[in-house]
Amino acid sequence: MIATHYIYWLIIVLMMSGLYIVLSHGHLLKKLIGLNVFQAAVFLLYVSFGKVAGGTAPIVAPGIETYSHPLPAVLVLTAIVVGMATTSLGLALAVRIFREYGTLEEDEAIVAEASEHTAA
Amino acid sequence: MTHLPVLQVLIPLMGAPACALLRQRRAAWTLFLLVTGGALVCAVLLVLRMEQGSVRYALGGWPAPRGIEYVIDPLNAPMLALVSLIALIVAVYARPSVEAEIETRRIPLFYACMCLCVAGMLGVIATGDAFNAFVFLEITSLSSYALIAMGKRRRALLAAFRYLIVGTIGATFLLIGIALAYAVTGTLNMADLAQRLPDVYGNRALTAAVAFVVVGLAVKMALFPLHSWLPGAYAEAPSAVSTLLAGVGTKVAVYAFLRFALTVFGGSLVFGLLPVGSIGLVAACAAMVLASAIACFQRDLKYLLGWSSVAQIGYIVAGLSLATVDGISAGYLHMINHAVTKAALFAAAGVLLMRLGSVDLQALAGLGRRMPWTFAAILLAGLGLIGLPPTAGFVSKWALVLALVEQGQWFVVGAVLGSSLLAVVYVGRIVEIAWFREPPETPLLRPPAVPMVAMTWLLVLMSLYFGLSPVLPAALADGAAVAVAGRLR
Amino acid sequence: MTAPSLVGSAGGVLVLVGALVTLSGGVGLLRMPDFYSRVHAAGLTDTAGVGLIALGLILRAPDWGVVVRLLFILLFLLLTSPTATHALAQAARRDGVRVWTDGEPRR
Amino acid sequence: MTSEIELISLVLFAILVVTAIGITRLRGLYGAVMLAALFSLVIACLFVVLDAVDVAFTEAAVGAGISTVLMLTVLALTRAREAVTPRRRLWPAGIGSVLTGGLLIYGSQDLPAFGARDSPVQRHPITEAYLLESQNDIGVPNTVTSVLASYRGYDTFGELAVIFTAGTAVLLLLSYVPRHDPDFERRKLLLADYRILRVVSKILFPFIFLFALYVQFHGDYGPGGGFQAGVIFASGFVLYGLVFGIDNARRVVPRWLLRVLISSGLLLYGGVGLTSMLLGGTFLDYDALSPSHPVMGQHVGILLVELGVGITVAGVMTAIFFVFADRRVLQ
Amino acid sequence: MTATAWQPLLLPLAVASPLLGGVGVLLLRHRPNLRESASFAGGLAAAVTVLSLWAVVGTDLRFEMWTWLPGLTFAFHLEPLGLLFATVAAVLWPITTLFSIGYVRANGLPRQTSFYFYFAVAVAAALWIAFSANLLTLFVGYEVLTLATVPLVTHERSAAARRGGRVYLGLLLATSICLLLPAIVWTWLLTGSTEFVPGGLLAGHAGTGVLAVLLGLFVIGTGKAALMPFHRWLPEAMVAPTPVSALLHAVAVVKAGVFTVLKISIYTFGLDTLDSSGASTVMMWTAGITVLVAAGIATAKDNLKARLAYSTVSQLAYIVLGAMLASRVAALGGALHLVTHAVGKITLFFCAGAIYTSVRKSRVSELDGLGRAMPWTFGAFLVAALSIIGLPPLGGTWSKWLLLQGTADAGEAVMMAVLLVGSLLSLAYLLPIPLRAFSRPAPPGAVHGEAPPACVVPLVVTAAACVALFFVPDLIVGPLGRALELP
Amino acid sequence: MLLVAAMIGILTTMVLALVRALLGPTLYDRILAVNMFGTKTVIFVALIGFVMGRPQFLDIALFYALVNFVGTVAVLKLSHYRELDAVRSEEDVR
Repeated sequence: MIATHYIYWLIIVLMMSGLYIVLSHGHLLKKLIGLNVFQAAVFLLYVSFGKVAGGTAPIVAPGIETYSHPLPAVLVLTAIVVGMATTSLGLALAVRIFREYGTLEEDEAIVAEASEHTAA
Repeated sequence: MTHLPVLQVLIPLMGAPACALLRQRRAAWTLFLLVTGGALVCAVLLVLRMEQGSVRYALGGWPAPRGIEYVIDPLNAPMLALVSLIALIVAVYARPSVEAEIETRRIPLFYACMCLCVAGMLGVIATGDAFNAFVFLEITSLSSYALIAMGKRRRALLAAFRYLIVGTIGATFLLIGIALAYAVTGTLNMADLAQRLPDVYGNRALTAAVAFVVVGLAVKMALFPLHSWLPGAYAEAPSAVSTLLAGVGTKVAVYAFLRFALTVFGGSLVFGLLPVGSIGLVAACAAMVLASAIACFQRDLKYLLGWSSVAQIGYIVAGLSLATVDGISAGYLHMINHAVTKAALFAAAGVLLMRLGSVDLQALAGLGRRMPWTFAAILLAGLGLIGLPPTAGFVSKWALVLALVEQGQWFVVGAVLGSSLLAVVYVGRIVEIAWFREPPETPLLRPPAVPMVAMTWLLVLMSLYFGLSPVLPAALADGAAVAVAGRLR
Repeated sequence: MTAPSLVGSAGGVLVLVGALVTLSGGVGLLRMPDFYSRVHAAGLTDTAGVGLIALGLILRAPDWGVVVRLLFILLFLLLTSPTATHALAQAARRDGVRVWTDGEPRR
Repeated sequence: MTSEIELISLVLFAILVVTAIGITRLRGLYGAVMLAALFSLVIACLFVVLDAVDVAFTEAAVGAGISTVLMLTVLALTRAREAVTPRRRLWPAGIGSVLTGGLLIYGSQDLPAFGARDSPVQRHPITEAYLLESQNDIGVPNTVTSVLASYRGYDTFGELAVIFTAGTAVLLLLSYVPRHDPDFERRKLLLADYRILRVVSKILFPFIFLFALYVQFHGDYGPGGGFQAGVIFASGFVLYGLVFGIDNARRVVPRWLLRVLISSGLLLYGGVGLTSMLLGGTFLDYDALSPSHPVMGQHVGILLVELGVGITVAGVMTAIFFVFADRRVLQ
Repeated sequence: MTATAWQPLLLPLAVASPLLGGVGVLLLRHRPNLRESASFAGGLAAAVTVLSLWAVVGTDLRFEMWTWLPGLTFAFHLEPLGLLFATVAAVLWPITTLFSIGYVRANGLPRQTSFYFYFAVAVAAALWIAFSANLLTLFVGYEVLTLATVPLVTHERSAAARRGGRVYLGLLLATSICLLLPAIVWTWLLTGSTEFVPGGLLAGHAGTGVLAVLLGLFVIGTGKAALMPFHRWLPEAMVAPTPVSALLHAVAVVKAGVFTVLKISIYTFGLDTLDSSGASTVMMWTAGITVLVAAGIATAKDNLKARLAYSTVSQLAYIVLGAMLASRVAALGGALHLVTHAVGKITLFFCAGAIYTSVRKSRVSELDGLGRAMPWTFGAFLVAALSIIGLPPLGGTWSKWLLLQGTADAGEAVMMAVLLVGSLLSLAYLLPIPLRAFSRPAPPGAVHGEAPPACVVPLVVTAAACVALFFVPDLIVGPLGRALELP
Repeated sequence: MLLVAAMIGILTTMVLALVRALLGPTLYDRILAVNMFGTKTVIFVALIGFVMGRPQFLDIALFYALVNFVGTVAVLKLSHYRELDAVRSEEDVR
């Protein structure tokens, strides 16, 4: 079990740390970094399903018999791009939020909003 | 005709880059209108085609497990029509509303994002491939993050960012779920998955896969307690966007849940071996009661409606969680009816926002008399939320209670009814403030925009029509439920 | 390993030497007392290590395409690595990162 | 997997975990962003070890390249330090991640052994179809490209739409924002003073663009393709903007051109699909492009759609960087 | 008798005529005289249509509107009990309109257009309920009636009116949604139908336990019947203008409630089923307790309208009791009491309104000596009060008599005692009012006269009707008795 | 085997660079360490291509080199304007 599955568990540990960063930090940029870490670990999980022991990259060449599976790689390519799109959108939002609130800390922004609300 | 399934998605999707190239706001709007109109035509034709059986469309010409396919069956054809219809109505509604709320130079890009949002939803609904569903779900999500952030107040940005984080975590959970299912079967095609999965029932990886898919979609559909993003996001979004999203945004995730739970994993796993049904019922009860209760205490009309949406998702999930033909039919029916009703309410809120500059409940005091049409619309749609005859809400509540009683879920029936009572309270609050307070002397900001009021009323009348003569939506919902009847338990 | 064994093992040795040079750079990066001395360690060994390794790999390259790519990598790294370290050091000096003198605590 | 490679990947994993911990602990955000870039690079190395070279390429381009540059730009616009994370946030976060991890570990026990040849993934008929039949159907050695651009070409179409969405959304959010922040005015272009950097960069540009073209058109035979090429193109412009200032870069690639590029790539991709529809196939059925010689049609189709991907990606990445940097960071 | 082709159309016509009147009200909102004429004409048309239906009461008239869901149809059906209720509502409405013209104008009520409009909608809803052929149709009308009367209850727009409106809406909707709707759904599940069937739909479909629970759901769920503990809305709703209280809270709304209870007992459960299963015992006791407690509260109330409201609660419980005794005679008595109490109580409310219009007094203790100044009003009050108490020669006599017979029939001695004690209590809370007005001396300096004729004429008419009902009970309950197969 | 030994050496260097990146203390130390780390990954990828018998993957290595350079320039360009005092004097690890 350990010998055949430890890679998954390492990936899972990475995922957990990514998720922990997203959830625990109040800074918007840190959240996005955490999201990237989390997603990168998920991508690793995908790719690990395609790997064949002793295989190589699925670029067909003479003399090579064993290839790893190309499909997970394709899926991950798409997913990476989706993740990047999310990150850049999140960053754009972060820039706007900093403009409006003068901070990127979620807690501070919420406090600012609440105090404005009670003042008004 | 053979290309209808792909045209359904392609028309709005290709409309987006075209919109982005335009510089005239009216030109972009016209394009958006045409695109949604085209989508509706496709959807209606597809619904009509359903009489001859399901339609499969192999994209790229590669047969199913190798390539991606679109599968249109009675389960998703009505959803396509619903999304297209609401989108078309929103398109007509959007012109004055967007011109009032969005900077002129951004309008073409705004409509491009709207196109993408619609295209993404249609793509999720039409696809027969698990991973493709994820991709299109993300198109919808990304565009809606941006659209929500276009709201007038700065809180819109925070709401959009929160939605972005939560939504992405949800999407990643879905991704993990798909990965695990892939790992134990080696395929992504839904039909192929459905065929291979029963061999590995009991596999713990598959159990985890179900859990991740369900949790991921629960986030996207804002099921209690993963709903935190919804009220802010819907309330702060520009009127046209909140109308579209409140109408069909979460419904797409609900549909995806249905699709994954029943046709991919199979009801015997999800609702039989795993306790998803009971968990769904508990979450639904909590959503119905708690979210309705919270809605009663809101100070802002759009937040109130947002919380009400969380509650209404509870109704839908309650029906689906029963995993009986009647339950699914009831949930599906409520999906249709609530889409129309809630879109009407957000549309009316948009009219108010445009004319008053605020939808704070206190700002509505006494306006029922000065804006009779808008408030009558709110009242009628509000009755739909409560579920009183003769609105559409009554029909679905009837069907839902019936399905629940049939299964002896008295506790859930109690929650449904309790939630309706809370709906009486929050709708009653609006009515009381609008009609039983002294109207202010201040003049209104703008004259009413005819397309906005007209579309609001169109939605209200649809909700009334579906209430008086629910034959069409009921037939569609029954068709959908019957289509998955073989895979329930 | 398609290359003839003698050339191949010579290449291997070169690569190993390069790796050792790089390793020394790493140790330097960690152990040196201040920023400027670390730049020194990193910058020098980087270039030398990359050069040796690329050279070693060229000796083991199965075809010309690989050789050309390796040469490009070498060229690229030779251009950019010193530039980067140089710009870095200059930026640090502008910002007023102080130079360590003997007897001060390590930073 | 041979034991030394196993050892290598273990070390890489260790580095990843340490980096992740570093990211949480570091409150200076420049450091955190750089660690994130480092994380991404190491992940990319792992992808190489796991035989997913195209993924490694992309991950490096996205994680270590574009995302890092964008994050740094954002940092330059905002504050560089993070407040101390309040304790009340830690517990729910910990519980959430432990639950997620626990569920995954529970599920992972029944996953097929890592690297097994008889796992469901490897046994499924499409494996053979993708690896062997594709050589006859499509004739492209890099099966990742065949799957990406032909078998699952529609996914890639969706992916391109996602990029397009990101570009549109960022432009929607950030362009046309009135700039009146006096804080940005005092910035001076300091980096251009580094004469060496300027000279070296100038030497590099042609190589970068050449490399981009190579990656674009060599994607059939090796790692790479439209997306990676697009990113390389964009990184060329990014480098230009960084070294010579954003206004100069804007002169090279004006705003309208970017907008046209962003849209035209997606339109090209969709256009290929529509053409194949008009020629009697289904959407994106490249066989229809050359009915007499399907493999030819596949080649043409893949080439065109990869081009579409490259154009849009280059446009979007450049545009996003420009609107971020346009806020007087780089004057 | 078989129906001709056009006869079924009378049913929707009866429902539509008040609505048409309401539309006329809206259209003529700028011409007060014409507006009131439209309202009156609508009422008259409804009354005539309903009365004409008595000619065909034995006919199987059925009008199907549309199929809502498979197996669920919106339809009207003519049967004696429904016609009885329809007649009460339709005939008393024009009279009330007349009264309200006088009341509204004399008191300068604001927003008269919406007042008349919602009035018309409420009556239409009551007729809808009366003619409903099944539970579903009835439920729709029931909810519409609730909603249409809320604007009337809150007509004053004061804080008290808003609070009253909230309680009114909350209680009525709560009971109907939480109890009545599930009961209907359950019935549908048990039988596959919601139609009203002579002899009882549920007969043979459920055991005693289920029947008892269902009956509880139905009877308590019909919040309009004001059974304790869900009676609070009725006194709260007394903040409404008096004509509203008169028609809606003496006739349309509350009678819609007890009518629903009667109809469900007779046609959904079937009296025989109830009798043989004993499912109604609990509800019978509830009704009995309500009779006594509400009467007791009424005795203690000083506010005239509040006293009348608790009197209504008590009298409604008589009718529910009639249904719950599961005896045909009692059910017939309940049906008759529905009529006699309606006529009597509307008279009392008219009187209260006339008193308020004339002297602005709303407390019982303030009425000393008014009898001489307002002889017609207090005369009518006395007649109506005696009718409700059940003394001959007034209409109430027969209904109480039949109810007493019913208790004997059912062998419920305790309930008989309850009825008698309830009547005694009603003596105690109703009679002092006119006695006080006639016998006590007026406070010095008070100079009054009668209310305007538009107020006085209706109340005299209804008081006369109280007397008339004593002489023609068979005319009213004859068809129903035949339907219930009474000798 | 020699190549594998070399890879171990490269990996060790990476670890050392990582430690430096974590320790700081100044921002420039971090940049330097990350830059050096980047160069090491270039070598790593080049080597692993050879170890696994697919040396065609050098494209990736070349690309890593490019990314590394652009990244370093970006950090330099975008970092040293703001809050310098904060960055310089930070006691970074909580």
